[in-house]
Amino acid sequence: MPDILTTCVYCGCGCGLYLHEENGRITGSTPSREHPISRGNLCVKGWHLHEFIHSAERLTQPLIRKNGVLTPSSWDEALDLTATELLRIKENTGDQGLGVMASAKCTNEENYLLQKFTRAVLKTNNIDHCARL
Amino acid sequence: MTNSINEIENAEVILVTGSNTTEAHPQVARRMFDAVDRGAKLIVIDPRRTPLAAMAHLHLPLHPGTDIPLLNGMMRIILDENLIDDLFIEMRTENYHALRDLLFRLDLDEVVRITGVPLDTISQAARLYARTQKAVICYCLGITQHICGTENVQTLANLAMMTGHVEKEDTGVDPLRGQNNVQGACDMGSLPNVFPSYQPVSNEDYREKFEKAWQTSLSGTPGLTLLDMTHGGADGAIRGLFIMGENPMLSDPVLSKVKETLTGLDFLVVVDLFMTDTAKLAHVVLPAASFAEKTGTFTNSERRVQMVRRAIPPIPGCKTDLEIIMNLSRRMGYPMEYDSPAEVMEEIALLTPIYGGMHHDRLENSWGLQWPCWDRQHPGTPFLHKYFFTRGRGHFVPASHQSPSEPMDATYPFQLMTGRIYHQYHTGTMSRKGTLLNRENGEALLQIHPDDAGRDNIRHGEMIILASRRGEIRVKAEVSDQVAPGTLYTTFHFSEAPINLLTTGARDPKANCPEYKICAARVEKIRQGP
Amino acid sequence: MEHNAAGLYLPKTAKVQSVIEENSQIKTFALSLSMGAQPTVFRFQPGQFVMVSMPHCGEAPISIASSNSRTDSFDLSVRLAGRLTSAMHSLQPGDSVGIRGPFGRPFPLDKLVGTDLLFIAGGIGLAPLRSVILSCLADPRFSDNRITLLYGSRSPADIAFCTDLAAWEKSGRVDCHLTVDHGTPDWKGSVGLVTSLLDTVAPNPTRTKALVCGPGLMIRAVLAELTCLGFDPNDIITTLERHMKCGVGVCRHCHLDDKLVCRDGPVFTLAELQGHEVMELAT
Amino acid sequence: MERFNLLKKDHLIGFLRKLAKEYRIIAPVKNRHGDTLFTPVTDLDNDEIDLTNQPQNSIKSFLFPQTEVIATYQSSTPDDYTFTEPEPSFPPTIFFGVRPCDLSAILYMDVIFLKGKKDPFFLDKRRNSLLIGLNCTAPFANCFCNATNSGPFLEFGFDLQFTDLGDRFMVETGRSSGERLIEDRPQFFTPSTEKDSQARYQSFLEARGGFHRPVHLDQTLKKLAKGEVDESVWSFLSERCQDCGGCAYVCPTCTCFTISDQPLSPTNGERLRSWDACTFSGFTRMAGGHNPVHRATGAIRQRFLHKLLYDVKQHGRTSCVGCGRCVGICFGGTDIVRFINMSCQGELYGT
Repeated sequence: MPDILTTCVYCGCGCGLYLHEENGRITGSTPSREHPISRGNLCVKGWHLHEFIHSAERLTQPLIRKNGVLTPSSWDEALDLTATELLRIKENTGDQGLGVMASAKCTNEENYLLQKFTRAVLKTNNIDHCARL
Repeated sequence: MTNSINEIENAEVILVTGSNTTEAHPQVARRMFDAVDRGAKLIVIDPRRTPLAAMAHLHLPLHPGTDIPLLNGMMRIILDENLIDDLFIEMRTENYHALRDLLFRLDLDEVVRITGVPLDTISQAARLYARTQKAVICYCLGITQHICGTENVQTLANLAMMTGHVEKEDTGVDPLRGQNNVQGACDMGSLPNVFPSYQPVSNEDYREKFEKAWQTSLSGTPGLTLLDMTHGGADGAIRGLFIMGENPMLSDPVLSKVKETLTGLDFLVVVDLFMTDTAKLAHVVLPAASFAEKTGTFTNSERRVQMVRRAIPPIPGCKTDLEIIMNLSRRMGYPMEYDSPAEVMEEIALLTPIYGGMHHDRLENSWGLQWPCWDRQHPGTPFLHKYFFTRGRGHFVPASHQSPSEPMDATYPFQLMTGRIYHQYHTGTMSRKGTLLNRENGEALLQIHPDDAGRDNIRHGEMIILASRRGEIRVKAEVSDQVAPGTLYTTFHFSEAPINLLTTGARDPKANCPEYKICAARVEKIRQGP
Repeated sequence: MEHNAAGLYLPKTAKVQSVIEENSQIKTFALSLSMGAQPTVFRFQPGQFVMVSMPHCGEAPISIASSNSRTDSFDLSVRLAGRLTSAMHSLQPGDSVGIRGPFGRPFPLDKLVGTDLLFIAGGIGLAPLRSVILSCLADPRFSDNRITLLYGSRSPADIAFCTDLAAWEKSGRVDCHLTVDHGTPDWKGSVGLVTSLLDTVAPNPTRTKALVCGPGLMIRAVLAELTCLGFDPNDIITTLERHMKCGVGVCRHCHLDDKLVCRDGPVFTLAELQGHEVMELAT
Repeated sequence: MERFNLLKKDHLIGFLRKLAKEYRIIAPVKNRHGDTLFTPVTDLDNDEIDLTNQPQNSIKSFLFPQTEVIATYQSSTPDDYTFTEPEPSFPPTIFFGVRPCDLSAILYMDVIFLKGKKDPFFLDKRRNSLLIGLNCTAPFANCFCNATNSGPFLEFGFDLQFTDLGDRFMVETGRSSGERLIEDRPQFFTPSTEKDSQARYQSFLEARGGFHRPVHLDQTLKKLAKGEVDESVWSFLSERCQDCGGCAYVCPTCTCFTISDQPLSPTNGERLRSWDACTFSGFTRMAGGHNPVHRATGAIRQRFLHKLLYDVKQHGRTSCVGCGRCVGICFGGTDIVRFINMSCQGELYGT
């Protein structure tokens, strides 16, 4: 598998770097030389960007709080519950009772879709992210 | 940023203020070093002697929160020595007289007293900046995270406009954006008052446009800001929160208040890669895919929209945020079906004028495009404000000094500043999983000046108590003359030392940005034994 | 290139035979490499170290503290310092650890035959010297050597290896002198730095070899004092502690200018260290 | 006159296609983004083998990868803790288009990993690798292998070595393993003539005269050996070093590594070896927090002295091969060329 060019997530500089994949695992990062920002080098965070991807601490199943404890569940159960609860609160509170926090670490497409979801589905403009933090 | 990152290396004078560039924006710092090697002069305004300040030609170590009087002082000297750009002011700006009136009333002795910077240094900086042709100002959260953040930025703009240092290549005022896609999240309308491309929700025409596109009715009432939501949820009106990839339980000020708010909700959903402090409070936690497992775009600090490419399929059990949102909206009776992120981008291009020419196929075969990019033929915009300001003429908004929100007193005699360090990123959920990054810098350190440390007999490397009027944490002391006597500095990356238990909830009323850079604090030794 | 190189980085499993709590910070573990039920022979020389693995904690170098005459098991004395050593402190008899080694250049025992031996240790630094002392006591070549030990601890409660000290004292073979930095009301021994004991024992620099191990500051003070007393730099032998990863002279974490402590040390004479920027020698 | 083989450029792909039946081919490939990297060639018809730009990675990334598993461990109870060495998985590989600097770097790595206790992971890869070199006829902007004696042409270390003679390559044989590559595929080769040898020598002369950067390595080596490098050089470098580790990571001879455990579950995990850099302060920091190497004075010095002084003492050569990869990418503008020239000229701000 050839190296895959992508964009670093560790700051606003936006370096171009290649992820090295082996047997389904990302084993390294290397800067793009031609990329206008990275120009052949990355900072220490970029060089070690791949390290968290396969961390054993990654969440790998949805969790639902049952009797006060977060308990593994299926995706369907978690999504159904989320949809039901959001709808219930929306019905009870109108456009005031729900809020959404988007993320400066998510992609543009995800942010776009999340604000569309907020405005078109939840019917509220209560959406923000930590732009100022 | 109005300029591109690469323009910085061509500048002749670089004024850096409120930015620890070498640690927070290494690639920008790299351009600054290059510029210095080519003969550029570097001016750093920072209360701390940061690595960049240490190698600067001029370092102005001002007292925290005194940016406005310092910059006004520089402008007064520029005015007195007639180093202003009359032609630029005449042709391109308005309201200059208001600034001039303010500057004429300014007492430079008072400036020296407030800022703690010698007049001679201020004059040198003023002359250096004003006399050059190509001058760039880079600023970051050290400017904005104050109750007068908006005024700080306006004052920087005043300085740049009065000397004509805008609207040109290699010259301008550049805010460095902290997080990787903070620019994009704003552009995409993840804000309470605007649709994508900063089109106000309160404006009927824009609302109609989005209602037509999305085929549904939309609210015209601006929503709540982040701090409104996490600090009391607008007095309890908020009953449910959906949090995607954020960790307010570490990143937001006055964490006790955030915790009270989040635990008081009827329903909290957190979508994240890891079990964050916020996720621990959730009713439902959904495991998301990381950047390596999805395709999309990020917009960097210089407005460059570039591809993020999927290198591996999502880790078994995880879903991309797009899938999660589509799944939810389908269940909630408003199906949003997109075959690919590229299809989402096509809709973005349709509704977001500054992204009008952004399509994945174009981005795929380039190093990205800088907005505004109006249509498919548009090459993108490396620097903004080339011929005219977005709002027409540049408007001078003079400002005067505002004291920080929280005064020091005998109990809390220190000014505590917070910021970032090189090896960690934001709340550390990702960077702290990296073994090497964590080895290099794996715990919170509180910088304290040797004089202050000596007075309290605090040793380098000792765990001490750091307290503010809102709480206390334990943190390791780093005795360092990077900070001035009477000031402290630490970071917010570490959940073991959640500094935002201490920071103040005061914020800039215009931008809603919390005053992370100053709160009153005290330190004390941990008493041994019972 | 044809040699089979497998196993260079592959730890073997060792079983904890016994645990001795030396003080609140130090425990001594007797370990034996196990191949099925029979313990495997483990040979080493005093001064050498092993790389110890604990689950999810990686590896750390730990010097061997037992006599080289014992080959069915070996001792490691471990002071609480980081994640791995904390994990070790919860080990019980029967538990497993990973072991690679022994590695490193040992103390030059052959060159010590026939001289007076002066051991100077601070805290956990007694561990590698204990290995030398025990090896000498078990080796007939050393039956005539005069052996003196100067041992400094932070406080009476911090004195480690009490059983050994008592046994050595009792046997009359080792002249033990103890000191503590901070005394307590019931402490009758001497108080002060370990260097102060040098005046008491007044070693003869021409026929004595000094073996020194302890914290950096202590080594620094002792080496300076010994030099003042007229010891030849070749007769002052110390062992250095460094961060290590491979243990076999490749990864370079333990660099000391052009030397690697894991390969060229950890045992060095003062003569070998002079001219290098060594923390333990810095003035 | 010594006879060599000639391979027409038109037949290069054909030759590689035959080799690809038995070997994985790793060559400099220019990807669609315009970057040239050593990459496994998967599609000889469409992958653009780029012999005109320097690959930005060296083949170190394959022989000593950024991360590799050196053991797996499992421990379900405290009395059970066992390790397993991974099965070797490096397929027979031909590295094609390896330039003299990178070839020299491999010879250096052979010394580090295979002299004395043999590193099993490097050995496995090295054993399964054949090296087809490519002499440099036009040095790149940052190259200085002339100063480090590792180019632009190389006399040994390769299995085969190609020299570009316009429409054809002259092919030299370095080892019997290389000889066999030709013998088994004789149809691609014709014998060289005296004219070809002259052309090769001419191109060597041109290459030798084609370096763009004056690098005064000899003078610096003398000064280093005598300990005459000014202290201000070290403080200048350490003030500017921004701790990215990039110089070590792009360097074809930097072989420092760290070992760490990556848990896969509560009961098992992998032991990883990954690249490390001697300039990082955590490189030498001990468990209790104490660091015997002062970052400002010790770590940066170690990087340059190791390459230019200690390796000369120990192995009789510098471990800088003059590939120039670290030049121009340093965040603080303090690469090895700047160091070398600063040390002998005693001048801080000149390059």
